[in-house]
Amino acid sequence: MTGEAHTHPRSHPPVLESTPVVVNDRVAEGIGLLVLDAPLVATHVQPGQFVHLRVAEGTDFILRRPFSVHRVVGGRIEILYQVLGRGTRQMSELEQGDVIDVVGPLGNGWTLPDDASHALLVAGGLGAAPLGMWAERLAERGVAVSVAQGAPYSERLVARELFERVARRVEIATDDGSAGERGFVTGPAERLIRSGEVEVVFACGPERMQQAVANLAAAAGIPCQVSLERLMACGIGACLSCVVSTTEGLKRACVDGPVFDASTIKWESSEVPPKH
Amino acid sequence: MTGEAHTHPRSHPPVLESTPVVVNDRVAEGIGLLVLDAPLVATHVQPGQFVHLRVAEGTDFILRRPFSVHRVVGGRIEILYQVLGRGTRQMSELEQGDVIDVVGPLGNGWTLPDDASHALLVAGGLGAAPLGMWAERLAERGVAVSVAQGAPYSERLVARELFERVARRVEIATDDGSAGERGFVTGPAERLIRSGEVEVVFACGPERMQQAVANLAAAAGIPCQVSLERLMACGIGACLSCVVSTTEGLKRACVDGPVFDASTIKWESSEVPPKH
Amino acid sequence: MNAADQRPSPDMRVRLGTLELRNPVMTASGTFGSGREFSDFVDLERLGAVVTKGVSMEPWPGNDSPRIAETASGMLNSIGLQNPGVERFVERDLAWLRTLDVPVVVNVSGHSTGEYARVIERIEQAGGADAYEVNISCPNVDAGGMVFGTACGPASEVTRSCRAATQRPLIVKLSPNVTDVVEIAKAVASEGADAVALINTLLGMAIDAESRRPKLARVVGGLSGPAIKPIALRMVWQVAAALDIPVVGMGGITTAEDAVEFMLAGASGVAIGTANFVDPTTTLRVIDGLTTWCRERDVARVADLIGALET
Amino acid sequence: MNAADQRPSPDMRVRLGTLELRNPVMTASGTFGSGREFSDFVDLERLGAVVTKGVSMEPWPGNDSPRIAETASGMLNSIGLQNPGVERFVERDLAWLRTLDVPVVVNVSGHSTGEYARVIERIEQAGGADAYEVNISCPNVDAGGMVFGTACGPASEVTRSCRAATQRPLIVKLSPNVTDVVEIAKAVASEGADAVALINTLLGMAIDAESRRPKLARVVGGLSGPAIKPIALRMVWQVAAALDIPVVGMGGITTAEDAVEFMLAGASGVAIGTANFVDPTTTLRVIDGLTTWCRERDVARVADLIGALET
Ligand SMILES: Cc1cc2nc3c(=O)[nH]c(=O)nc-3n(C[C@H](O)[C@H](O)[C@H](O)COP(=O)(O)OP(=O)(O)OC[C@H]3O[C@@H](n4cnc5c(N)ncnc54)[C@H](O)[C@@H]3O)c2cc1C
Ligand SMILES: Cc1cc2nc3c(=O)[nH]c(=O)nc-3n(C[C@H](O)[C@H](O)[C@H](O)COP(=O)(O)OP(=O)(O)OC[C@H]3O[C@@H](n4cnc5c(N)ncnc54)[C@H](O)[C@@H]3O)c2cc1C
Ligand SMILES: Cc1cc2nc3c(=O)[nH]c(=O)nc-3n(C[C@H](O)[C@H](O)[C@H](O)COP(=O)(O)O)c2cc1C
Ligand SMILES: Cc1cc2nc3c(=O)[nH]c(=O)nc-3n(C[C@H](O)[C@H](O)[C@H](O)COP(=O)(O)O)c2cc1C
Ligand code: FES
Ligand code: FES
Repeated sequence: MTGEAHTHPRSHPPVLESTPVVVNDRVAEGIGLLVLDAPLVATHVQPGQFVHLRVAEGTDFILRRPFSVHRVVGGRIEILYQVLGRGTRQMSELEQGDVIDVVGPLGNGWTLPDDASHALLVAGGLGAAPLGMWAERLAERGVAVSVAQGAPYSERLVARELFERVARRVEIATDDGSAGERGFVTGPAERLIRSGEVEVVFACGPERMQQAVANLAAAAGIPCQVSLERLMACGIGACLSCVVSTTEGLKRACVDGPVFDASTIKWESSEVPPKH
Repeated sequence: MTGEAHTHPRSHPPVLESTPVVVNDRVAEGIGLLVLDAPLVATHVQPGQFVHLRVAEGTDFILRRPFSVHRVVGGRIEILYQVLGRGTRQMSELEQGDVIDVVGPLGNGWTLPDDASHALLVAGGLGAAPLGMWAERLAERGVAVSVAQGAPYSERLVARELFERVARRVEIATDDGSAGERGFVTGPAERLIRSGEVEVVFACGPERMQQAVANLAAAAGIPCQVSLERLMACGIGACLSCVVSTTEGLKRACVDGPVFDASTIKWESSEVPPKH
Repeated sequence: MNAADQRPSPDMRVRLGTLELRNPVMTASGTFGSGREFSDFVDLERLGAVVTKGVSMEPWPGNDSPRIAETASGMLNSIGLQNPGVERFVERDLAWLRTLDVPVVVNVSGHSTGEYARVIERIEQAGGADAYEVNISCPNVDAGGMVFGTACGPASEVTRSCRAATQRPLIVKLSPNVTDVVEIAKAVASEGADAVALINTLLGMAIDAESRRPKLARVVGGLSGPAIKPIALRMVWQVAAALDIPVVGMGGITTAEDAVEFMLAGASGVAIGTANFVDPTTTLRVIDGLTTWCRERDVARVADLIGALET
Repeated sequence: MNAADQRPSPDMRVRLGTLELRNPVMTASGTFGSGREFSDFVDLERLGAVVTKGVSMEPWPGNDSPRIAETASGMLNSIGLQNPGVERFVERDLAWLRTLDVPVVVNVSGHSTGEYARVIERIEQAGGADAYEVNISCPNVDAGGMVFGTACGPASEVTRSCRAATQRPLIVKLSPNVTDVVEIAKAVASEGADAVALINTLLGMAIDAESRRPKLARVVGGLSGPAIKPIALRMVWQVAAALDIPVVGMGGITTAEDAVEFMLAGASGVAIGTANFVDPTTTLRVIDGLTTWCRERDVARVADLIGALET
């Protein structure tokens, strides 16, 4: 079950697609939902993969920005994004009909160990984004899904409805206790892992949280996959800006990840610096 | 009559005004009319003065762009602009309600010699822009106005209606003969100057045209003012990027001009490089 | 953030040697005229200091036009130190500036070592400035300028002779067009410079593909603006780490956050240049922003930011 | 413009010494992997040449993360020449590239003069590359890299020993972090370099004001992208005017017009770096754009643009 999480079938090669904005809505304070008409990417993207967005066309230089595909609906892809800096601010100003260009699908997504019948998804903040499609897909395959979701406060529990729709159980923690229990998502995650019911864990969120979850899974002897964020220039494996230290050496988050078998990660490596 | 054209009353100091876009229309191939709600500038601007526009707010660095105020209507200023490069392309994308910031009014405008009762305005291409308000003002003051206007082709004769409304006579030349005579505006200008009727000439357009007109006026012994374009960074006299060689030494187009007594200009000085 | 407004105002004063500034925000020479040109937009008495356009002994005509070109996040200029000479400067500009309650730093140019010192002497005779900034780094003049700033020998020599000409604070403005800026900074410091200012512009060029001509009449010019900020920050950091004297940082500053970055890298003062052209009130915006920034983060003294980078 | 399409196709070939390229557009080392990474987007056989990521004798781990930071019209990187070493490069990357019909230029790194030459020798044993680009200008490694490229002595020495290791075209890649790039260019030319490539990145720095930390783990990194284009153009122009050997120009090229500007300044070939990250098809866009540009202006041979700037 261990090495296996790393053998991905060669996924569809990425394409460069010009995609019209279908919807760009504010779903919570500082969080937007961007829906792009991207039939090529939509057809091929696997849960946990990401796209590299050129958030502003035109004269001025801006690197692409990487975003997980949250869901696919028909030929459309949904992206949940948090407004942090220049790029995401520009994203928040996109209007229906604007056309932006997308490179994707990129990276390796989540993989289900053959024998697993009950999966735990641990989502911290926007870490819910890459888990949306995966929760749906697991449920479709008849895998039991439990979710531990955390956020600063209730409104920020993005994708909560999706999880509640497809999951057997959703346990919530918020920093201010405005929904679920007060505290971190590691609380419910720990209980669910210790319960002995879940057979595999998929985690995304702040790197420290992922590390904590990985440790819990390891202690419980169950496999765990995590989705790591790194600053990315090319997104296609060429520039080496996105390296992750693993027991197998330096790996590129964009092509060897972003989803990794947690047991291979050397957690001392530095993640994306925290945002103000 | 000579030194006098240079004694300008201290015009109103420039202000920084946030101005909503009221209209941004295409008036001809590659030419736009931008109307800004700019009550402060509108109140104080004199014919021939200009404004320095920040065509795009936001993250990216772009120098301001200088534009003559074509007309004032109530608290609004009108700008006629030709789309050439990055800045004017961004201008062409402004929409009603967008707010851009304006520094103005700037520079010295046109001045009427005391005894002049018949003025010739020579407008080459977008050189018509700074002459619009001036034609109106002269007509209001009871000065007879003749206009020689030139453009590549008929549709590009911007402000033609304005001139026809206020002027006693408008003579036209186009490169392709699609309106008026075929040829340069210097043709009609020469005839009008030679006619002996006009007592002062105000010219704006390509620098070579202005020079030719200045020579014709000088030969006819009548005063001539020209409005010179220079690359401008600050627009307020501080950076010395906009110098013009004159018989009185180097002058700054932004504060000592853009309108100059043509007899003081040393024409060998280099103008803005021609546009492709 | 409302709570922040109740907190005490931070102490915004900084020192450049014996020169005390009410805040760290100065103007960058050549981008602010003599200050008067900006007085419709900026209350000059709120500035840390006004740094004047470069002045030389005799009038200089500067270079041919075109003299500027816009580039990606920056601009090139080849003004070439056009100025009316020290006599006219003293009579017209300095006299006017002296009527204001703001430190005046006179930026000094020369074709020769001797000329720099003579300019300073002339100004001293006229009552002096609050400080002098010696420009050994202008890339836009053939004789003089950058040639003094790209090797230790000439840089030392100019500094020594200027030092002999005045007791007042002497700031030497360094060129970024060098292999080792620390070496030059050390050379001028050891000749008695009270502070160094950096960076001046980087030598660059722009071409109009269509006409096959350079965009500047002089072919090359100095690159400034946000494009050069990373290089400026790096040099400020290197020099501040290696020297004991204060550093004035500049290069692409347009926001209060930029100013904070330069101070963290080690700058005691910062100067606003090209950004004045985009927004003539930039200096005030940066002063206000810096004050708010400190207040919101309980930084009691802006000077506490100097060199506070955690590496 | 439709008429233009009827005109004959321009001859797009250029020469770098004995190396003939089907067009002037190359990839900039380190921004294009070994080419394979871009093969989903770019038909590599249409490129003038593929220039590989730098390769050293032994595997190099590169620097800590974060390794990049976005800046105004540019980016900083401190990748630090991470590479799996020449053995693995030869087996995996070079072998694959050799199956394609495109010139392969191997970018060579070293900690010592000797290491550069040994890398070349190893590749020669394996059948060789079409040319070597010797990187004496990486600002991202402590030993090696830029230290060889900022003084004439070490630059000459590395060139001499690489020259002894191969008969094939030798391109030396120069650092812009120097007072006088022409001097270094002359030094390497006199040791037998067949061409020079410039510019590598400018040493820069970025700071996160909030956390008071450098944005790069290594603190400093190399600045690339449109921000540096004016500096790159100036250096290409200076070097091309002073030397007889061909120049490969790079620094911020994103459009065909940029490429034309570099060629007018004197570049025989151009390389696309950072722009590949923004649009992975930039190389093809520039090739197509350059072809159209020449055709529309009746430039029969793209080589006619080289050094055709009118000053
Ligand atoms: C594989 C992957 C998937 C992601 N999925 C999502 C998602 O679904 N929703 C979401 O809101 N965010 C996601 N992120 C993070 C997102 O890419 C950043 O928040 C975003 O790039 C910030 O851009 P900015 O311009 O607003 O910030 P700025 O700080 O202005 O960006 C500056 C630079 O830093 C990079 N950067 C900043 N923060 C991050 C970060 N956390 N991770 C990677 N690069 C960063 C930017 O891409 C840019 O290059 C993902 C990141 C990765 C690597
Ligand atoms: C006093 C004055 C009044 C003007 N009035 C008008 C007007 O009413 N209508 C109009 O269409 N144009 C006018 N111009 C010219 C106008 O400023 C330029 O066409 C415009 O700045 C081009 O900007 P761009 O970004 O499209 O071109 P780009 O080539 O991308 O601009 C690059 C730089 O060159 C400058 N520039 C380019 N062309 C000119 C030029 N001809 N004059 C000055 N700077 C230039 C820009 O301001 C910018 O700094 C005036 C110029 C001046 C100096
Ligand atoms: C138009 C212009 C003129 C300048 N003139 C001078 C000068 O006379 N003396 C000087 O020391 N620096 C001069 N500089 C350099 C600036 O003072 C400053 O060092 C540089 O522009 C970097 O700062 P910035 O990026 O904020 O503009 C000039 C810069 C510009 C843009
Ligand atoms: C991420 C990255 C990695 C680079 N790695 C190398 C390298 O390994 N060897 C080298 O000679 N240059 C390297 N460079 C420099 C580029 O080849 C090029 O000289 C520089 O980036 C300027 O071009 P640009 O502005 O088009 O990117 C690298 C640049 C970047 C951005
Ligand atoms: S982002 Fe370039 S290698 Fe991963
Ligand atoms: S534009 Fe700055 S002085 Fe005229």
